[in-house]
Amino acid sequence: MYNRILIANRGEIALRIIRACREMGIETVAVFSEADRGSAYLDLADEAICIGPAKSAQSYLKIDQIISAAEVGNVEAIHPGYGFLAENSHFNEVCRSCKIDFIGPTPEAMDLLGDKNRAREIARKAKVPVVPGSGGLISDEAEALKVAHEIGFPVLIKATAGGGGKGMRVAANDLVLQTAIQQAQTEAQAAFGNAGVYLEKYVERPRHVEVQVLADLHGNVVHLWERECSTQRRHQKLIEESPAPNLPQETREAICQAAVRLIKSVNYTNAGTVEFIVDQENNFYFIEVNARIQVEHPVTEMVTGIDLIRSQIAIAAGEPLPFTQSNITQRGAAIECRINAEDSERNFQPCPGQIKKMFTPGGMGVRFESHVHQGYVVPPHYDSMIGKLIVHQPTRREAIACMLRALDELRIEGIQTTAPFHKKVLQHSEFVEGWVDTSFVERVFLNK
Amino acid sequence: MYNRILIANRGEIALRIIRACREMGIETVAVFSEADRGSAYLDLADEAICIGPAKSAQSYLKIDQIISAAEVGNVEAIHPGYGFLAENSHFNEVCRSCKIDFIGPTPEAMDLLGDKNRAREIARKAKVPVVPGSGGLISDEAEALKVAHEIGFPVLIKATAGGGGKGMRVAANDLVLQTAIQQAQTEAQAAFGNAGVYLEKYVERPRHVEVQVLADLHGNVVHLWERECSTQRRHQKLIEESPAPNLPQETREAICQAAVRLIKSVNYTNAGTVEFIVDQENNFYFIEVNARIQVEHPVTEMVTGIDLIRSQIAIAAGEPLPFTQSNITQRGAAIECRINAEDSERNFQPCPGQIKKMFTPGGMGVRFESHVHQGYVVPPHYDSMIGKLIVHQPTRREAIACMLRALDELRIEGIQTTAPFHKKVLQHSEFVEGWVDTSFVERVFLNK
Amino acid sequence: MAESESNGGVFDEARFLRIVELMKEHDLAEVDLRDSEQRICIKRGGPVAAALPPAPPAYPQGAAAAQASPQPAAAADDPNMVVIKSPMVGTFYSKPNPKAASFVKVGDHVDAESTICIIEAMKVFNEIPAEISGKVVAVLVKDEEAVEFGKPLFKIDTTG
Amino acid sequence: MAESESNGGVFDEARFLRIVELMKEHDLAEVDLRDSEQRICIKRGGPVAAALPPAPPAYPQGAAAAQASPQPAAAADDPNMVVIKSPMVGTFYSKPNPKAASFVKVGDHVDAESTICIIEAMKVFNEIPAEISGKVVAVLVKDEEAVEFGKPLFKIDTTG
Repeated sequence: MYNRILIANRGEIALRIIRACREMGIETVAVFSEADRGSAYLDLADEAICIGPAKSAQSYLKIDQIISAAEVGNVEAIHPGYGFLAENSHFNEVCRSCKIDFIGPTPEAMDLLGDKNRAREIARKAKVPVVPGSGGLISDEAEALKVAHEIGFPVLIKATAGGGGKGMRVAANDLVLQTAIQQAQTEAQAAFGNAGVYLEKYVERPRHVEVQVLADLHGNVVHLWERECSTQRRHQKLIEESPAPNLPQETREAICQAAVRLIKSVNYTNAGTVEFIVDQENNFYFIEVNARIQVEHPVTEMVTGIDLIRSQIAIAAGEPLPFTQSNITQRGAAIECRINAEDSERNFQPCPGQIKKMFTPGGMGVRFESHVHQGYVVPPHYDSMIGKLIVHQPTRREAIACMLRALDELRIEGIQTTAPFHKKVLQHSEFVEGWVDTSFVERVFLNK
Repeated sequence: MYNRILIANRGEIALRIIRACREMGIETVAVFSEADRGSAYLDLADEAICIGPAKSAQSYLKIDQIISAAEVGNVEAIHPGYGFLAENSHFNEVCRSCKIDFIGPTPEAMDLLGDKNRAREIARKAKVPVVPGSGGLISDEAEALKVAHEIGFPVLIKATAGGGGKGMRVAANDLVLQTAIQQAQTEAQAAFGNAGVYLEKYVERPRHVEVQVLADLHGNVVHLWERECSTQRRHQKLIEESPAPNLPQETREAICQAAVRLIKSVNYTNAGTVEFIVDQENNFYFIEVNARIQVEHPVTEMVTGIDLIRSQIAIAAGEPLPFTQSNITQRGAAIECRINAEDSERNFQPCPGQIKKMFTPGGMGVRFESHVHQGYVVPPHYDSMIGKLIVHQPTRREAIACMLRALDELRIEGIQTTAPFHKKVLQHSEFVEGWVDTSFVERVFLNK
Repeated sequence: MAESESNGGVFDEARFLRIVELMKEHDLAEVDLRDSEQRICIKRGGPVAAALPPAPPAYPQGAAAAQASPQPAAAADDPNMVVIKSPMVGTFYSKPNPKAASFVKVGDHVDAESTICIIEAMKVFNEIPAEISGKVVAVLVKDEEAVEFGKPLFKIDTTG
Repeated sequence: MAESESNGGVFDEARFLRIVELMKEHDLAEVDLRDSEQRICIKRGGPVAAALPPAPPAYPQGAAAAQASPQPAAAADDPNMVVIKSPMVGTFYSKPNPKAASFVKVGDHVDAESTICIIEAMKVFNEIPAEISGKVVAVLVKDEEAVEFGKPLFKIDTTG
C-alpha cells in the first residue's frame, strides 16, 4: 500500500479523497490554487502545496506544476478526482514516465474509450447494444428508407461532421424521411462543408442509466449495480439515485453484465462508469465510458456499503478486490442532490460569494459531502457545486422523504443554492413515481 | 398513523425525533425551558412551547406542564426520548388518562421491570440467567460455605440493606469467606443497622453487553442484536459499538434469544434494551431492562439499517413490525463516541459555554447526531452530552480508523470536549483488540 | 434656551439651531466652540453610534442567555411598567365563566391578591394572582388563547 | 452664528464653514484649533467609523480573499521593498552547480535580466530572472528547499 499520495483536485472531491486516505493510514499532499488558499479542507492533508494562480489552466490543469508538486511532496501516486486532469491520458502517461502511479485506468484504456466511435466499435464487439444506425454514410433516399425500415422509426439524421444539433433531423415515417434527408444534407453542406449524413435510431424520452464497475490488476471485474441519472438540466446531472426505479430486474442485470463485458474486453482497470440510455421499452444502448470516479459515486457506496475511493487506491496499489460479484448487493435506496451555488430563479446563474451562515443536515441515513462551511467564500473560478447531499433509506419512498427533510435542514445564507429547486423536483409526481427521463427537468420546470 | 406528536425532551434526542417525524409526515410540537429558548433545533419543529424555567424540575420534569403543552398543542402522542420522564410510569399513566399515547411500553410493563428484584424474578422464570446467589440471607459460615461451593468462587458478600459498596466484600476461597462473612455482617450492622448479608457470584472484569428489542402491539417481538458498552467511566458509557467484538456467535445468539424470551414473558411493547454482564468465559447474566430508547441506539441502526425512532412511533400507533427476525442482520461494524462538554484533563468537569467555532465531520460512514452548532451556548443546567459521533464501516478495524479521522475533523472551540480522550481510548491496544471490560477506562486511563 | 440672550450668547436659540443645521448639512459629529468663559459643545449621532454595536447574533441564535423571569418583570423601557407573565402552559381565560365579566380590564386597579385571569392546564382552572399592585395598562392575550410559560399577559403601571 | 462677529471669533459662521469645507476636501475627521482662550474643535463622521471593531474573522477562514500575486510584489510596509516570489512549484537552487558561487547574495545589485536562482521542476532547471532591479536585501529560502507557487524568495530594495 502507498505511504503518501497527492490529490490533484480541489473542493469536495479533494476532501473526500483526504478522508479515505486518512482511514487507510496514507499521508496526503493536497495542491491548491491561490483562490483556494486557506480552505479548511487543506488543513486535513499532511501537506498542502500552492501550484499556481486561481485560473485552472495555470494551476489545477497545469501538468508540470502538479508533477513537480508530486516530486517535491515525495508521493508514490496521484489521485486525479473528477474533472480537471482526471481523463487526460497525456497526464496519465507523464505520471507513468515519472514513476508515479496514476490512480485510475491505464493511458491506453483511457485512449481506447475516450474516442466515442472506437468505444462504440468495442461495445459492438463485446456484444453490448449500441444505438442502431446506418453504420456509414447514406447516399440517397432509397438507402435511407431501407436502413430506417431495418432499425425502425423514428430515426435521427445526423451530419457526420456535425455537432451542436446542426444538421440533425428526426423522421417518424417514410414521407418525412424523404424530405428530411435532403434538407439535412443541404444544411450539413452549408454548415460544415460536408454533406455526409448517417441514420441512427431516435430514442424517445431516454433514461440515463449508468453502471459502476471496479476492475483490479489481476483480472477481476465486478459491477456495483446501476445509477439512474435522468434528472438533468442541459446534460448536467442534478439528482442521481440507486437502484434505478421501475427498471425490471432482468434489464438491470443485463445492463450490468453488458458493462462488465465491455470493461473486460479492453482490460480496463480501476473504477469506471459505463453509461447507457434506456428507452421506454427498457431497451438499453451503450453511450460511453467515463474513465474516472464520478461525482455521483456516493449513491453506489450507500447501497453497496463499498467505499469506492478506498477501492480505487487499493486497486492502483495492486491489491486484489476483496469481494466477488456475489457479495455485492444493493441494500435500500440512495439519492444524491447536487447542491450548486446557483440561483434557480435566475436561469441557474452561478452565485459565488461568502457563506454568511450555514447549518448542515444530519441524522440517520444522511451524508453531506462538502468542503464548505460558515464563512467560506465560494470562488468564482471553478464549477458551482459546493456539496452533495446524499440519503440512504430502506425504500425509495423513504429516501425521498428523508431528502426533503434534509434539504429543509440545510440552511445556507449569503449565496443562492439549488436546494429549493431540488425540493420542487423531489415532490413532482413523475419523480415520486420514478418515471423520469432526461427531458423531465426542462419539460416540466423550465418550460422548454 | 399520528398527525402530530409532542417531544418531551431537549437537545440531540429532541432533534433526532423531530427528524424522524418529518420523514414520516408527522407534525411535531417541541417543548423547551427558558435555557433552551432560541435553540436552532426548535425551528425544525412545527410548534415550540416554553414549559418553564431552566431547572429541569420546573420544566422538562414537570408533568402537568408537559401534559398541558400537549393539550394546547393538540397532539395525539408524546415521545419522551431518554432521561427526564422517559421511565416515569406515573407520567406514562397520566398520558393514558389524558388519552395521549405514550410512545414506549405500558406503565404496567415499566413498573414490573423497574423494580430490580422483580425483574430478576421475571428473568429467572423466563429461563434467563441471572448472577447466581444465595437467593436469601445467609445465617452462618456453614451456610455461606455451602452456597459458595454451589455457585463457585469468587463470591461477593452484599448487605441486604446496602448500597454504595458498603458492607460488600469479595471472597476467593473458604478461608477468606469465613472471616469476610463476619466482617461484612459487622459492617452492615454498623452502617445500616441491619446485619443481613447474602452471597452472589462475583463476576470479574465483566463486559457490558445489551440487546435491542422491538415489540409491537400484536405480539411480534424481535431483537436487533447486541451492543457492547463496556467502555465506561464511573458507570457512564463513553463508547458503544455493535456487534460486540470477540463474542462467540453462539453466545451472541443465546443472549439475544434470552432477551426476547424475557421481553415476551411480560408482554413488553415498543423499544427496550435488555442489559447483561458477560464474564471472561462468555457466561452472561441479566442485569436490568431499560424501558426506553437509549442514547446509543444509533449503532444498532447503522448495522441493521432499521430506524429505531420511526419504529417506536409506528409501534405506538398500532402498526405491526414490517420485518421479521430473519430479515434483521448485522451488516458491518458501528461505533459511537459520546461527545461531552467535559474537560478530560480536569477530571471530566463539565464545560458549559459558547461554542465559538465548530467544524463537523462528514463523509462516508460518518453520522454526527447533534443539536449544537457554531455560536451555540451549552447551558449549564443539563447533562454535558452535546453530540454523538457514529461511524459505520465494513469491519471493526475500519470503523476505528474512520472514527479517528472523524474525531480529527471535529473541531470545537470555546469549550472542552471528550473528543481528545476518545482518540486515546480508540488507539489503546485493549480497545483495538476488542478486549474491553467495564474497568478498562478507570484501570488504564484514570490510574484508579 | 427659552430666554434668548442678546448679543449672540451661548444660549442664543437661533445660533444654536443654526449650528445644528450646519452639523446636519455637513455631517458633523461634534462641534466644540470655546471663547474664554463661553463654550458651545454639541454632539450629534456620533456618541451613540460610537458606542460598541451589539455583537452580531450567532446563527442560529443558540440557547438564549437572557432568562426571562416569570411574572412580574419590569418592562425594559419604563421601570414602573411591569409585565405579568404566564407562570404555566395552558389556556388563558379572562373571566371566571363565559357569562361573567372579565376579572380585570384596562384601567382597573389590581393589588397583589387580585385574581387577574385563569389558566387552564390539565383540566385544572388555575386562578392567577397579580402579585403586584398597580393599574392595568394592557391585556396582552385574547380570551381562550393558548399561552406558554413566560408569555406576557398583562402590563401593569405600578405607579397607578 | 447668525450675527457673524467681527475679528473672526470662534462663532464666526464664515470661518466655521471654511473649516468644514477644508475638512471635507481633505477628508479630515477632526480639527481642534486653540489660541489662548479660544478654541474651535470640529469632528466629522470619524468617531462613528473609528469605534467600529473589525468584524470577527469567520472560522475557518475560508478561501482567502487576498490573492498574492506572484513575483514581484511590493512588501506591505515599504513600497520600495519588493518581494520576488516563486513562479512555480519545485526545488530552489541558489547556484548554477554545487561547486559554484551563489547567483546572488545579500548586498548584490540585480537588474531585470539577472538570474537570481534556479527552480527545478520535473527534472528541468528553470533559471529565474529578477524581473526588477535593485539591491538584494534578503534571501528568504535555503538552498535545495522545496518551494510552492508564490513562495517569497528574495527581498529587493528597488532604491538600492
